[in-house]
Amino acid sequence: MTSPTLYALTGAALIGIGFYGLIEAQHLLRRVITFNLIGSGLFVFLGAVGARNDGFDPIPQALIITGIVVALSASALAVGLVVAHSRASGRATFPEEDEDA
Amino acid sequence: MADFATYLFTGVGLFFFVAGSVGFLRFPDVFSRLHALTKADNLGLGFITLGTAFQAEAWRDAALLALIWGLVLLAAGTVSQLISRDALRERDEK
Amino acid sequence: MSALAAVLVLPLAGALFAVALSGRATRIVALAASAGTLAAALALAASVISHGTLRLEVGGWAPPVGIVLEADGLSIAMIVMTAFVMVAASLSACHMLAPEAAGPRVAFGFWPLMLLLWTALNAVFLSRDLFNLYVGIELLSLAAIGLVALEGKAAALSAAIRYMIFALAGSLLYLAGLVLVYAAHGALDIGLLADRMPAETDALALALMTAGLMAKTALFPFHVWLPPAHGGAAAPASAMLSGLVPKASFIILLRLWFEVMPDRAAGEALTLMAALGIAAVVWGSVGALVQIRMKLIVAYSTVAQIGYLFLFFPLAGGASAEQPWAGGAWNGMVFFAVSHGLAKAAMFIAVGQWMSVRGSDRLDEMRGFASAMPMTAFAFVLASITIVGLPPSGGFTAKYLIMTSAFAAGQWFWGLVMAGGGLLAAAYLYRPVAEIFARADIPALPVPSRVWQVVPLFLACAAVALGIASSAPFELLTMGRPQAAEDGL
Amino acid sequence: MTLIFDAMLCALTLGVALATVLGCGVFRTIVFFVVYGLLLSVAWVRLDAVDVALAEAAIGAGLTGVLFLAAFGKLTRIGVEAEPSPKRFHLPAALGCIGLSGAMAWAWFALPEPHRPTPDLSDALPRAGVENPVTAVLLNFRAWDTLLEGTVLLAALIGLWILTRDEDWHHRLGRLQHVRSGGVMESFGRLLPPVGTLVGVYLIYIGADQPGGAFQGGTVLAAVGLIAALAGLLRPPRITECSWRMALVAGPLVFLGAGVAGEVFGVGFLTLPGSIAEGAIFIIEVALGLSIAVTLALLVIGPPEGGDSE
Repeated sequence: MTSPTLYALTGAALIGIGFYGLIEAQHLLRRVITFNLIGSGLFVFLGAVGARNDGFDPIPQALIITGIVVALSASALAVGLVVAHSRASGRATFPEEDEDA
Repeated sequence: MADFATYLFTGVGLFFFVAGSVGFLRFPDVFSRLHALTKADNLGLGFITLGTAFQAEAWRDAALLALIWGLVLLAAGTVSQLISRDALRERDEK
Repeated sequence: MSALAAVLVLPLAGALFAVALSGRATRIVALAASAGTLAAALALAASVISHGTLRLEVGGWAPPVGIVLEADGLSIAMIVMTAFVMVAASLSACHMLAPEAAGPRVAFGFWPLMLLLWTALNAVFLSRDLFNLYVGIELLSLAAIGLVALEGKAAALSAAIRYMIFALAGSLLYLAGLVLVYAAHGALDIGLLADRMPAETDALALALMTAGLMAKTALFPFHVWLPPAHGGAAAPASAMLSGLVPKASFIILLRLWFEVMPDRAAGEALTLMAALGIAAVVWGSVGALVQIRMKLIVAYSTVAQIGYLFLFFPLAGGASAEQPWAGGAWNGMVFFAVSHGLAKAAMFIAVGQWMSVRGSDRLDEMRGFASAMPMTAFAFVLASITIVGLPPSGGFTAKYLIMTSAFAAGQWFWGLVMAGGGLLAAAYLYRPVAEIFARADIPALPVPSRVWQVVPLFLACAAVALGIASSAPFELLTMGRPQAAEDGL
Repeated sequence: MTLIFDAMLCALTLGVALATVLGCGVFRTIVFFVVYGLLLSVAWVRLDAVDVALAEAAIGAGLTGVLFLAAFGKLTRIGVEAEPSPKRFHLPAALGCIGLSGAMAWAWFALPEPHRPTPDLSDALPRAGVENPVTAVLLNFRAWDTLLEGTVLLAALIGLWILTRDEDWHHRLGRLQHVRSGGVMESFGRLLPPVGTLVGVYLIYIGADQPGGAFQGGTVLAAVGLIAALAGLLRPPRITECSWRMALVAGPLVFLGAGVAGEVFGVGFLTLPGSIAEGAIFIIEVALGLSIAVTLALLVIGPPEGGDSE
């Protein structure tokens, strides 16, 4: 086993852990956090892909940096939505039964 | 020689980290835990920084390490102060 | 500046200036950017028609180093449709979301979000790089979520959260597939990937990306977020969200299946997608039948119409030899997407105009609509004709093409679904149209001037005109059409 | 030896990730998430991706963590009920997720051998105008991605501002902080900004040749701004103030301007000819770094919330 393999497997496991958290989570803030877990798991996998070759491949690194910034943007908007929604409705859990509200 | 110094100082630093962590886990209340964390861990970090500095190729790198240690000290001091103030207020309110 | 760069630069520059400026200046800049982008879109279409597919290597770097943008028939059709809908939405926002009526928050936020949405749409339609497409749809989702939340009420906020969760989960699945593609082939460019050495992981990558894009397109069973989000937003925003946004992820899906990995298209997968499409048609139509609010009826109709788009997958290239035009199903699908975009936007704007007058979009409050605002009401009816698929509308041409391919290929089942879906659409649109034309004694209302009423009418007429004058668009669609669309998957 | 270190790091990361997902209480989840981000940035160094490690530590762990903590504080102030506690183990979900992880793991071993062809950048890099290949990819080869990425940040900020209640629209962003004058926080806020600004500017400046760049440096500057605001030295702006909004769009505008200039001078959209690439990238990076700093800081501060002292 080489270290890129180790990190790739870690990344794969993180994706599963994150999706489990996403399904399980009731608190909306926790859901936003699990999105970040899944995203970073994917990035670790991609990073391992970049480290797999002997030559230095900067493209995955650039993609990951872009991805991290995009993830932060999405998290910031999501967190803002959660706070605004909680203020309007008084709860921070997922609204299940207001389809037509 | 430099390698030996690195091993020595890093080892001492690790010892302080272990001591700090034990204190964090064993001490009874917020204040003593903070005490263990800030004192022992900052000292430990200092030793590790010192040990790493022996591996530095230029004075500039060693100076950067020292700067990092200083910043950590500053942050740790401020944060522990804030935490203990908050804890004190909570205790008084009870 | 070349038209290809201009359709990206103009809306983006407009958005940036709209953020920096304030008050009237914002609106003037935004409208100028809209007009400019419309002109650029038409110029781009003209130059593609005369010169064929246009290609731009951004920064002068050829792939795999750089990113390629390409304008083919499909992207031109989408870009021109987007330009029409966007201009109509921004014109109707001028009076529906004016600062006096909607407050400074909405008046400030709408313009940058709208222009960013436009930038993202054009970027997605043109891009040939899988990661660039990812950044594009993220920008699209964030701008779209902002437009949903613009309404500001608790219901709109919870709709926005629901939308966000689906959109983010979809993006992550797409990203997972993209990572596998890069891992296996070391390239992200669609053109390079088309010539790749097939790898074992391709099927998994395609499945992950398809699932993610389905969630973003709101295909059944990932549709639950769509009706509250589209039905709850302000009308000009709904027009963009319903008419345009689902098309972007659908276009990526087309590029994946027809250009990147046509070799991986298993018959079962195609049938599964079409089956989900049928479920969406049924579910959306029934949903539209039971709603009592106009905007929700129109939003559920979008769920059903997205279903049709997926029926096309098993039909692609069906018996192309007997077709008057090669790749009939492909052309029909693009026609369908375009005419749905125009008609759906017209419907939302028409309902929104009545709502801003009457204060409600409940079905029983629709009475008197036709006598108060005849042009707007007529626009709604024309748009309904396209959605149902009656001749001579664009919707009819689209369904005719797809059904002919289905029967020619002996896959008559899908054709029957199309016909049945048309009946369902007629059923759920009958009630609103009947209410709109019902006589009612309502007090005289401050109706917006006829100039504004022309806006939805123009869109609806464009959707119908697509069916009457369909030969020029047909030629356009043959530009750069993937081989797989003619041969079938 | 290093493999053992990697294995320990991976195990620790996975353990903390599990604790993030399964732990009770949102506050704990956030703390675990920050720890997780820090562990990941060590992993990035091990994967020979120092640029990413910097970005992960600054953005992934640091700023995202602050964002969550700030949101948690706001939720507590609003007084939403605590998280509903029943946490049953959900077997079908768990099996599905294990399947997903398994599929990704299988894919890793099923990747084509011999190793995939790495895109050959050796021809392009000497013409990129910068030494650091990651910066070359970000600001030259894939500049269109990066321009869109800056736009994504802006879209998130506009979307966040949209969430303001109408009555708060003219207030200052965020909620007013009260710090004891002469207290520890205030002196920290006075001590740190000079050093922090230096570090941020250095990171932006060095990005052309070594790990660093507009995103990492911008994040450090944003953090400096946030600490100064926490210490009461800087007051958050209002949305209606034009000058701040100019700062937000300056970076993307300069970037876009460079792209259009290429088009006007006939070399093509977003093309930076080799002779001027170095200078152009430097200017773009500085402008972008400043805009990113302002945008990130305002993203964390959040929309205006009224506040009593206005």
